Amino acid sequence: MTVPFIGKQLKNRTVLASGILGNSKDILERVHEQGCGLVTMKSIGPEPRDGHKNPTVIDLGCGMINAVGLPSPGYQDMEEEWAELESRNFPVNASIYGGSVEEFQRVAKFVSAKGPDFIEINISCPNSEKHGMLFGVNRQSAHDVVSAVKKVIDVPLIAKLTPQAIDIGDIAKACQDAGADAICAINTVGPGMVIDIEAQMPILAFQKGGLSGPMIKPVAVRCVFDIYKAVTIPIIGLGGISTGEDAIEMIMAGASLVGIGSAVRYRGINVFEKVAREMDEWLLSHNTSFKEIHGAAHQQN
Amino acid sequence: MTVPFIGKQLKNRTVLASGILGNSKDILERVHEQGCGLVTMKSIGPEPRDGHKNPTVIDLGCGMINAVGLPSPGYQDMEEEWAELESRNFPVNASIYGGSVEEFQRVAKFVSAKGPDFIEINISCPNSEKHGMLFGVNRQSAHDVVSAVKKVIDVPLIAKLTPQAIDIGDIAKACQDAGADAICAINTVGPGMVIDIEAQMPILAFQKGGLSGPMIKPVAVRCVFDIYKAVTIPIIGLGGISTGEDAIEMIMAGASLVGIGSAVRYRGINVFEKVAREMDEWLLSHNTSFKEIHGAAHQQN
Amino acid sequence: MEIKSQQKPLMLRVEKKIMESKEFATLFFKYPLPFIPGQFVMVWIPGFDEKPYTISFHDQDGFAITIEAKGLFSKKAITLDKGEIVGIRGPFGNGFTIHQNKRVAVVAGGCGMAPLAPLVETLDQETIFIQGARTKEFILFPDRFKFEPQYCTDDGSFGHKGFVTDLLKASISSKKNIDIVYTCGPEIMMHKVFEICEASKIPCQVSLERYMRCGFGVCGACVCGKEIVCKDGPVFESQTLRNMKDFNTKALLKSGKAVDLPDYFSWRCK
Amino acid sequence: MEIKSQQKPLMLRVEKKIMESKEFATLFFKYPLPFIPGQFVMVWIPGFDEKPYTISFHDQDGFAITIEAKGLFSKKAITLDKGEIVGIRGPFGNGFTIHQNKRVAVVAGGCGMAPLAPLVETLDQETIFIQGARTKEFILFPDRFKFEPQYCTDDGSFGHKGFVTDLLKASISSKKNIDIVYTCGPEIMMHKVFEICEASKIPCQVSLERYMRCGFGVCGACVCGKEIVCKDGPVFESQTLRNMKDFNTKALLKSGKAVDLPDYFSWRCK
Ligand SMILES: Cc1cc2nc3c(=O)[nH]c(=O)nc-3n(C[C@H](O)[C@H](O)[C@H](O)COP(=O)(O)OP(=O)(O)OC[C@H]3O[C@@H](n4cnc5c(N)ncnc54)[C@H](O)[C@@H]3O)c2cc1C
Ligand SMILES: Cc1cc2nc3c(=O)[nH]c(=O)nc-3n(C[C@H](O)[C@H](O)[C@H](O)COP(=O)(O)OP(=O)(O)OC[C@H]3O[C@@H](n4cnc5c(N)ncnc54)[C@H](O)[C@@H]3O)c2cc1C
Ligand SMILES: Cc1cc2nc3c(=O)[nH]c(=O)nc-3n(C[C@H](O)[C@H](O)[C@H](O)COP(=O)(O)O)c2cc1C
Ligand SMILES: Cc1cc2nc3c(=O)[nH]c(=O)nc-3n(C[C@H](O)[C@H](O)[C@H](O)COP(=O)(O)O)c2cc1C
Ligand code: FES
Ligand code: FES
Repeated sequence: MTVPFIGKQLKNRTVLASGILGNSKDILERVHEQGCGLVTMKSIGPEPRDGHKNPTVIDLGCGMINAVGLPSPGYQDMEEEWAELESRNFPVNASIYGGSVEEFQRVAKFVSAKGPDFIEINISCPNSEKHGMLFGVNRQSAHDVVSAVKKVIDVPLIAKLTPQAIDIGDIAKACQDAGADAICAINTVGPGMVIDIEAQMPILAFQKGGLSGPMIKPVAVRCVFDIYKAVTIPIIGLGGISTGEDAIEMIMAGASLVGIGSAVRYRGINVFEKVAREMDEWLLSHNTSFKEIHGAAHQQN
Repeated sequence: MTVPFIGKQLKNRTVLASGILGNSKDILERVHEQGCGLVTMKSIGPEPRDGHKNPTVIDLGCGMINAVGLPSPGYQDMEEEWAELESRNFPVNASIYGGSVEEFQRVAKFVSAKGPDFIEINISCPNSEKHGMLFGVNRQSAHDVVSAVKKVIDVPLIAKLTPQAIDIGDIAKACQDAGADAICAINTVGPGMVIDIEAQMPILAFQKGGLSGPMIKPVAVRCVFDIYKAVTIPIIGLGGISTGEDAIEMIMAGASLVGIGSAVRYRGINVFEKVAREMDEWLLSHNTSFKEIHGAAHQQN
Repeated sequence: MEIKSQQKPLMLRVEKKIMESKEFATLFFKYPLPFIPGQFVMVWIPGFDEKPYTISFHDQDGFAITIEAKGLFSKKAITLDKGEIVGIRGPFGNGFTIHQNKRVAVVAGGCGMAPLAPLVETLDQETIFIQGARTKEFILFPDRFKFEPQYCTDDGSFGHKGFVTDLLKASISSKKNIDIVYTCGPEIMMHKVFEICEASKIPCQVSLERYMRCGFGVCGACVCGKEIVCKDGPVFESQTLRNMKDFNTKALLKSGKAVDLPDYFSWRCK
Repeated sequence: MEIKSQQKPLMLRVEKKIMESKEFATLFFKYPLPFIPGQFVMVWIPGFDEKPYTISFHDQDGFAITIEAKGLFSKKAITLDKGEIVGIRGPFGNGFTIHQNKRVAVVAGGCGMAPLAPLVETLDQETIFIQGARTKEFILFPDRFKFEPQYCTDDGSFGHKGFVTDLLKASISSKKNIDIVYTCGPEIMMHKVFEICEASKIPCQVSLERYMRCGFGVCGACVCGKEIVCKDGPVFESQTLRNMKDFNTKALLKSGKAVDLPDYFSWRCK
């Protein structure tokens, strides 16, 4: 009944996306209790950072736009949270970011010693001036950061990619070659901008922000499809998933696990158990299994 | 009351997006009659091409996905249409594409002799194997194709860009430096993919397709904002515009004209006169003018 | 802004198939589709292609399409069996404008019977109902209607030997006061019907066919003169037809090239 | 899937401003917002910042917020004049659960009067209504209610000199049968109120404050123990408060760092 994922057992295929709620052990635990198979922490950075001024997150109806700006206490200033997490009874994925290969490596090494189940490197965030995204659009830099981090950690490494890459399959392959154990795709789309015409200015304080939620699902599905073609390591498919049917679609594109972020807004914090149950019901009513439908959309090619 | 645009006078600021309806002189004329300031022809290619099999265009509610696949009679096989267009009483923008700089040049030269008011080069189409998009994601190739085309045509040149470029402002600048007279942005977003989970396969026959309509507006606004910062030539802002307020938002981002494509579905073929009227009403009720709000979202920076 | 409901293909199983003849099949689906006679749906055979078909039968619980095997797609479609899955988008387009209490003539040629059948079923008044087919075997829906049609076949194997237009002309000259004519069939036939109506000043509604992609008036594949067949049509009235210079003359190929109608149909039917 | 309506900021002009004291202002807006007492809105001053404020007044045509000038944002906010434009998102969160026919006590401290005012206005029954402020000048909404509050001030400039909790304790020991207590004010005060209620087994509802970003339960900025203040709260009941280990102890800074409450408030108020 459990789901194996790089040597660990998860209670189902749903994953909490990084940056959604994951701000403390207590809330991660609650998300787990509400049916989530694997919870991801808010991305942890090399320095304390407040993130951007508000407005930082705006609902657009078909999805949302955000430029939270990678707030983080900084990896060195989270001792209490690490201490609390030590006694956890659920698997945790620690997301990290940095502004250089050296920073990624420094944060990763420190975090790895704190014993998360996985480390996810966010090489895909569009919402800060220098962090992350550049690594995710270039095959060489993606390779460099993954292999540098891989050397210093002793938990599995997940590389989180951006849809802004011209050939995301190629980037994923570079990550796999550099030692990544899984791919997580996608981070937010865009960036986009929403201008308020009465105020005559962008609504987000950072002006631009990443798009998420239902409207980005087609981009996410295409990215997972491309990545599945390019790599053999498992994929966490993420972007616009709100229902069991969305999750099935992502699995047919090639995902092994399905991440959920914005849908917490649309269906509540128990969206995880809802999606997991809807997936099960769909498989049952179609008399099929994960194994049979995994990557099924590739068959006719 | 008319709007000047690179030496021509348009009856208002609305533009028909390429690939929407523009398949014949008759229908272009009707779109003009229904309130469109500048009509763009469906992109014309170097060879006859049928485009992809159906399904090619699917409505997703917040927008649509398409992979029509650049069908074209080929530039040499349109004599009747050119002949009909000669007697037109409205301005026409001829969109063209090619698979190489040489092809772009060959098509452009031929088309220029037919006397369209503008030539738009589609260096941004995601829906064919080799045409277009690659030119639009690389500053050097964008520069090369624009300067090659510019040499052989005697009407103003508009470069149509893709949001997939990592730095669209930089690409726009390269086009301006190479002699482009205006920028049109954006082409479709993604590509995306929609898998039907009952059929277990992508719905579009070409599997992937470009996203358009309301859901891409934030990406389009951000691109126009970036381009406005980078260039001095006028911008046709395009992507997700359905209402006068959307058009005003695009103008505040920096657009001089506003393109409309998918909204023909949502508001009918007379969406052009509706949007033009709504823009006028908004300006009037806010006691302001195009000139005052043009690029206004940049002010606070 | 009136954004329409999601229009991804609705995946439906074939509920029943009736072979009307060896080249015609009717596929039934169980789904309560909104509907006006004359509207069509886009039919997707996954992994194959997608084409427009008129709704030939409709009730509260379901609907059907009737397909004539002509080319690649339609030949495949008539082999679909009960339980097989197809994707349906729509219904699209404007249907017939139905006038109760008027004296109506309905003129169907071949598979053109498909859109006219649900129309005939809505009529209560006495109706002139003319149906033509290649041979007796290809006559669609015998016994379906409360009105007995006047038949004609190309070979005289059933009813009058000759054209539907012969019967229409005869009706017009014998019985006076036809208020409106509805027709669907080969475009050349519809054009003749239209000319006859014009000569007698009778309003006419015809249902046109063009190659289609989107089905909702965006891509331009189906334009016919200034009209968008999928959106403004497929049913057009006399007033529009008078100004539609491509009616019975030109159509766009898949590439967008405008060709003479015979070339278009030889492309389509080869 | 229940996607909520678009929640971009609604741009509204300040309709009226009342300076309640030199550090408190109430801004009125004309817009029929749906509303339950205790809910809040995110208030955007374009080009500046966006912060959560409770709705302090509500009727069919409009609503108001009452702001205490503390830091950068609130000092700016009270300078807004009639006609100036702000963006409003919401209302968000769960408000108070209102029990008619129960014996109610309402305990407000300082600006904590804001969410309680519309609550008091919904009550018909006799109510114990305790309001505390720094000095007489800072007493909010005198003469607004049909119940006369019992006042207390830190300096004794008006009413009782001392704390609202003194008055609450007195009420509980003199008059029996308080069925429910509603409170809002400094967290340390609310915690004391909660302890008093627990000791007397009286259910209690408190309205909490944390730094907020999204306002709708996604970003995690406002988490307090296992609760999401913007979504599960801002009003919480005794049962939840008992298990909420961060109540009156910890809060997250903008960076997400969890700190002791005095550090959080000194960050906020410096
Ligand atoms: C609104 C509307 C309603 C309709 N309703 C009905 C209906 O109720 N019943 C019905 O039977 N039909 C109906 N049709 C027609 C239907 O959509 C199909 O056109 C018809 O079934 C024939 O399709 P086909 O693919 O089988 O054959 P064809 O259209 O003939 O196409 C296949 C043939 O065309 C040739 N071909 C394909 N692509 C190319 C190319 N690029 N260049 C050159 N040749 C090519 C191939 O050689 C092949 O043999 C309707 C059409 C419209 C527009
Ligand atoms: C649900 C809810 C309802 C509320 N309702 C009301 C209400 O009705 N009325 C009301 O008055 N308030 C209300 N508040 C509080 C309100 O949202 C503001 O917190 C309050 O107005 C103070 O904001 P400020 O920016 O003015 O001051 P502060 O929060 O004190 O912030 C500004 C100060 O903090 C410091 N600061 C800012 N950023 C940082 C940083 N990164 N690191 C260190 N220091 C920093 C600055 O030095 C500055 O002086 C409510 C809050 C919530 C959560
Ligand atoms: C408010 C918000 C904050 C986010 N913060 C992070 C982050 O810190 N690190 C990260 O890797 N992704 C972050 N993301 C991206 C999400 O993890 C996810 O990739 C994206 O939202 C797409 O998934 P969704 O459509 O299910 O929301 C954030 C997204 C949102 C909406
Ligand atoms: C069905 C369809 C076909 C298109 N074909 C073309 C094309 O041939 N050439 C081109 O430059 N853009 C093409 N586009 C892109 C549009 O011109 C436009 O850039 C895009 O749809 C975004 O605008 P919108 O959101 O208003 O639709 C096409 C778009 C659609 C939906
Ligand atoms: S089929 Fe696309 S416009 Fe008619
Ligand atoms: S403010 Fe974002 S979760 Fe509460």
